[in-house]
Amino acid sequence: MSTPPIKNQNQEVEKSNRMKYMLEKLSGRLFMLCALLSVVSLVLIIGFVFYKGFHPFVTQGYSFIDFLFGVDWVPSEDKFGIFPMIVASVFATIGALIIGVPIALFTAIFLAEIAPKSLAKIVSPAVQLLAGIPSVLYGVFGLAVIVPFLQNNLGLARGQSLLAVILVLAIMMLPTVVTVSETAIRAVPKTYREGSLALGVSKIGTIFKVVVPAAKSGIMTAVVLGMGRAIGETMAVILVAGNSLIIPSSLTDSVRPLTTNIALEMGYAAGTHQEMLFATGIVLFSFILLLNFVLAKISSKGGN
Amino acid sequence: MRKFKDNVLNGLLWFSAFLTVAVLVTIVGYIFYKGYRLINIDFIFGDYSPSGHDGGIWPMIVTTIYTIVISLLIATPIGILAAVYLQEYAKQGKLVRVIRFATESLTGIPSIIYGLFGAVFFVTTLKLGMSIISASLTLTIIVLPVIIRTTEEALKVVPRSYREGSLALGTTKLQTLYKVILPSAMPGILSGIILSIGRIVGESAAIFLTAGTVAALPESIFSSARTLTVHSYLVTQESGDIELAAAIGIVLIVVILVLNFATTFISKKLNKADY
Amino acid sequence: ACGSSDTSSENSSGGSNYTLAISGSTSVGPLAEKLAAKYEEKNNINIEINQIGSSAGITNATSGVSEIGMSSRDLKEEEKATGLKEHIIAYDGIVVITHPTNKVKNLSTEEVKKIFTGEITNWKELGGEDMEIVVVSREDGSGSRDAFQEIVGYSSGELIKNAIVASGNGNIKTTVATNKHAVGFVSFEYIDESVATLNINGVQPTADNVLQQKYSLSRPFLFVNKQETLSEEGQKFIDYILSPEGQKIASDAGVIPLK
Amino acid sequence: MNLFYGEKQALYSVSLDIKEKEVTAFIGPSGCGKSTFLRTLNRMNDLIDSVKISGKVIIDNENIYESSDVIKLRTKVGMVFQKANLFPMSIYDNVAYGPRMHGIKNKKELNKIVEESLRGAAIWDEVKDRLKTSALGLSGGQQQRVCIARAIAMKPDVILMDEPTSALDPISTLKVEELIAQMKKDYTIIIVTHNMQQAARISDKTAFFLNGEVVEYSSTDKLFSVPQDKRTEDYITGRFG
Amino acid sequence: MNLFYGEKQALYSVSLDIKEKEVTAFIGPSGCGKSTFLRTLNRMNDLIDSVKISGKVIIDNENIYESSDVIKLRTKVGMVFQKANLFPMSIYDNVAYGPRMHGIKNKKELNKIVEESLRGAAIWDEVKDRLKTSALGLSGGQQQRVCIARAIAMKPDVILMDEPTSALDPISTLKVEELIAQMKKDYTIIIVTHNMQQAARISDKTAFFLNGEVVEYSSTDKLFSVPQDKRTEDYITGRFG
Ligand SMILES: Nc1ncnc2c1ncn2[C@@H]1O[C@H](COP(=O)(O)OP(=O)(O)OP(=O)(O)O)[C@@H](O)[C@H]1O
Ligand SMILES: Nc1ncnc2c1ncn2[C@@H]1O[C@H](COP(=O)(O)OP(=O)(O)OP(=O)(O)O)[C@@H](O)[C@H]1O
Ligand SMILES: [Mg+2]
Ligand SMILES: [Mg+2]
Ligand SMILES: O=P([O-])([O-])[O-]
Repeated sequence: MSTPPIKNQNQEVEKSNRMKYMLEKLSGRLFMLCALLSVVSLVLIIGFVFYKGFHPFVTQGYSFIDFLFGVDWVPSEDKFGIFPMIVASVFATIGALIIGVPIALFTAIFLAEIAPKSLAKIVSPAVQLLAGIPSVLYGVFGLAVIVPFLQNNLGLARGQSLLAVILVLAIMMLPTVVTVSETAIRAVPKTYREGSLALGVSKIGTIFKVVVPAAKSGIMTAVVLGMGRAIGETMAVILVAGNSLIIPSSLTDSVRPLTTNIALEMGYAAGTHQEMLFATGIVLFSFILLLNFVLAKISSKGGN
Repeated sequence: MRKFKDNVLNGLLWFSAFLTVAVLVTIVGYIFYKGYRLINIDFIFGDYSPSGHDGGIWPMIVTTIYTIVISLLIATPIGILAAVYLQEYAKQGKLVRVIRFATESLTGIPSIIYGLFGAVFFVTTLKLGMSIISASLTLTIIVLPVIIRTTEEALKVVPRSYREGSLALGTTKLQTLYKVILPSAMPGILSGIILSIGRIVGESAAIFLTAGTVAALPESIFSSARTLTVHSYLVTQESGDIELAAAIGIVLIVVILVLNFATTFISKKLNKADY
Repeated sequence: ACGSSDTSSENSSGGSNYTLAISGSTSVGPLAEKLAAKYEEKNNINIEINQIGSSAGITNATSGVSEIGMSSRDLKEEEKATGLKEHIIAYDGIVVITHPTNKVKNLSTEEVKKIFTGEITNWKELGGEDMEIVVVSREDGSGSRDAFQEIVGYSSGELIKNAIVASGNGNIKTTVATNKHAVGFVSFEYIDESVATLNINGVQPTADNVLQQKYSLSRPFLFVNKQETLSEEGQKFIDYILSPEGQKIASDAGVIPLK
Repeated sequence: MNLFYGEKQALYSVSLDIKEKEVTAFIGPSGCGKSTFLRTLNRMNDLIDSVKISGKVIIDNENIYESSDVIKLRTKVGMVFQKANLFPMSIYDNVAYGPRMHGIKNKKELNKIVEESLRGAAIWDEVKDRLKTSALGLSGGQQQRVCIARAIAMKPDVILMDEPTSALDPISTLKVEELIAQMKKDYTIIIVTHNMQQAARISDKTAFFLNGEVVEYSSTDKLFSVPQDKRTEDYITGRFG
Repeated sequence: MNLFYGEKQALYSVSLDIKEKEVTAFIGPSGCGKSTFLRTLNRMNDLIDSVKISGKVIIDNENIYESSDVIKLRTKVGMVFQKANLFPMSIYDNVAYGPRMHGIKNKKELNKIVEESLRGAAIWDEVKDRLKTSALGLSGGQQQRVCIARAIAMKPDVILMDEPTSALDPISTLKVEELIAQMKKDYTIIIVTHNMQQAARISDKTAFFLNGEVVEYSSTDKLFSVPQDKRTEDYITGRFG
């Protein structure tokens, strides 16, 4: 081989290599900084929301217990109790799960196991697409269709109710729960199905006794994600909840969940009132963090 | 007995799937049915009018585009580099776990909390005011985890052999990264970006509290302004005009639809790139 | 890069394209938008109007986030104490509305109070059908709500607990228009045939009756500002509103002009 | 019997007559259609959309492709797969799974079936103390034998085995082979294997597959000692494959 | 040279002296550490976090684990992997990749390097008309030769090959073997192979690895005809592995 140009300029090469190592180091640092940015964001968010939210309890002598368990929310009279809202959020979420999860799960099973391929190929992406529709539109639909429907057909005095919230949330979490659990079900190894079918077990039997249990952790993830969506949803709920300040005793009561309390009054609030809305945010935040924690637990279990 | 149970369950499966599809079709159908009459050129490109019904939504479209462009301009490079760090540079350890936890937690935070944060941090503390830039920065944080995650997934499927092949030729990690790894991960990264656009377009609570509701063509990124989704919310809220809200909804759904097709198209291309 | 390009654009236009930031009441908002639209046609100015509620508008004006705040209620003592200057730009009536099918057409102030505080819970007691009354109120912090409560004579804490709370006049109108049990209150501007308006103490809610002080449910629409932060352009806009031309626009918009 | 995957033909007029209570082995190079044929015997190929089959499989005087009762067929014809595919449940639940799904609820009866089956699969002693623990914690060889137990818990007539030992170490393989030898007196066993020694050791009859055809089918002794077909001879002497 | 994957030791005091311009083959059963050792020679193991290495590798009088210039090392020591790992670019771009990354921009010069390298890898004639088409459209054997071309485009002194033919059909294997024989006059070649015949055919020296140790290292003729160690003998006569 003729004199190779690469080896020729040995010294220069070494110099340029040193440059390269420098660049390597620098870029590595830069990349790390970028990655740390999400940590910074999270810390900032937690920091600011908690700082603002705890302010009245730390410096102004409001009692956090009264805040959590108080039943009166009259900002203009300095009464800040969010117990009705906590109850509303919890009920709304549970209700939405009770209605939404079975339907979503059955739909996912249907799409993954039963539906003819051609059908599943149309329906699955369509359902996914719906996960992307702005939640406001679900609210518009709820306000314009579900609320009057409940009013007229159940003979309610007000259609804005816990039930309306539950229905809207159940609908909204369908796409998420369907899509995630469908993926989980599809990921169950074919060998499980074959093993069961080879024992002369029917297809449906196989699905419910082997496939779904095997996809358990994925399905749980789906449920927790759906739950997160339900607890955190704001703009759709605000339109159908009625936002009354009562502890709901029936499905037909109108309610004010935590999220809507913030969105409803944030614009109008100042001073302690505003800080109390941040405190509401803290409570909401804690619910979500708890859920995330549960989710992390589930997925680490699923990994094993 | 088993047969009977099977049949019942089978029936339930069909019924649930039917219900899901029916509900979702109803919603989309309703929005189109209510809103299609208002859709025309003047509506899309016309200026907002305070008297409502006869005005257009051009200022909101512009604002929406602003927020998309600015948020992505910031979030995309940061997100990609962060993913590169996590996948290619970081040694698995505490730091990575902390970063992962943070990213995952950010994904789960409801947008109203982002709104609260944006309102005190960007709007008040950084004195950016209610403005497109405040909203865009808030949105940046919202989509950052989305981009990080999808990019990480895309990087994961780049075969190890590409990295080895390149490094074995005496190239640096950086060279390998931008000549070999990033190009092969590009389709995956793109679909992450499109996903983020969807998220930005659909967001309301966080924007509402950080950009305000000014219904005029924004002068600059420091102007307060109103996005399409916020507009659709306010129209429902303030004037109770369902038809108008639905018409805006149609525009939003079409945008989401187009984005979805783009994602599918790109991921199809991804598969081709493998061969 | 973004910042620098912005300042340069401001410089190049020599400050002639001034941005005037206004925020506050959702009741005043629509009127302000209409006024601004007309004013912008003739002047090289850009007016930003954020409808975020009276209290927030007042806070913004105090803190300087907005040059002008819009309020649909009088300033409270502590708000006045911060040195805010107020300009009444028009008057507005608050109308009690029901579903068009509701037979009750007149209420006394006392009855309105009893309805909103939950002492009267059935339309039957007011001579209407035997059905529950559903109270619809604005949210805490709203100027309309403050003014309404003050005139009728009850406090936020007394509001019946199961009242539907809606943010924004439009939302109240839609809620009342679609619920035959409902009663609510909105600003004059929002009235149309989808809801029925009630007489209060036998007086019709009209502009004339407000001007003659026969109709009690009224309040001023205010622009508020800090003297030191109000720009020349801001002052000009306020002057425009107070001019006959501005007042004509107000009257066309359905609110009550100053004279 | 002809079988197509979509356009591609995988079996060409395969025709075999399999004796009861014997071990029949299928051998042949990879991709020649052994598994495919085995899976026609309990209609496992039904699961694959693209499969098209012409011909018949007669078990107990009945063409299984005419009768529509796949469940009955699969109850009668058990199957053990190449890779142990236990369900993520306890050992007990795995073995009891089939009987339970066929309506047996009685605890005692189930206990009996589970014990018998595990004994039948020569694994009872190794697992009797941990029946309630997850089956996935067992070693590969143990899992494969639990799979066999699971299959015999259904009291099938025929057991199909698709390379049941190819994923196992030599010792586990030996155990499973011993088991097959024992089981032969109760069941008709058909086994696919890559390992000619194994076929020679355990089977009564052997069929040699090549490219979707049965080249030779005769008693194992004969096939390995005096192969009739040149290709068989080439294969068993290791000249290709 | 000792090497650990985390806690697990994969190489035990391996010490070899490799001659220039010769072909050295590493043989041994699977998992014995051949690849691991090969990868220490261009510090490819640096990519794996858990790897810990003690000992030295001396090339051109320099301990490569002391010098920090990995780039230079890898330029000098080329590598060809078991599975062809061409980048998803055109054939031309694949071969030109290394030189380009080392700063060669001149079109003519690049053309020359690409042609020379492809000729050197005995694949020029087959691909010269489609240099601009995707490299992934080539057959496995062609891809592997382009990989070799890519390696020699860097004008390395040493070329490491990790089972370069194990994924190839016999004909492609033959071509690559011929190529290695040719290349020997210009490069020092170290090749890992599973195939003892191959080692015997192409190498000058052979090292036999077992469980992370070099059991025997001598000239290929000697190692295959009169192995010194009992274990080597067992292995090459096929008694285990
Ligand atoms: N699901 C399928 N779709 C299409 N072709 C298939 C499918 N399963 C198997 N084939 C093809 O059918 C032929 C026979 O496959 P089969 O699995 O029966 O071979 P085999 O003899 O069992 O091989 P092995 O010894 O590797 O298990 C092969 O060419 C295979 O590629
Ligand atoms: N990344 C890794 N992490 C942990 N252990 C590893 C890793 N790579 C290889 N090993 C282990 O190191 C030992 C030597 O592996 P190596 O790949 O060098 O073997 P080999 O001789 O090349 O085998 P083969 O012929 O199968 O390629 C094996 O026991 C292997 O399991
Ligand atoms: Mg097979
Ligand atoms: Mg190896
Ligand atoms: O929006 P308000 O006018 O009620 O403050």
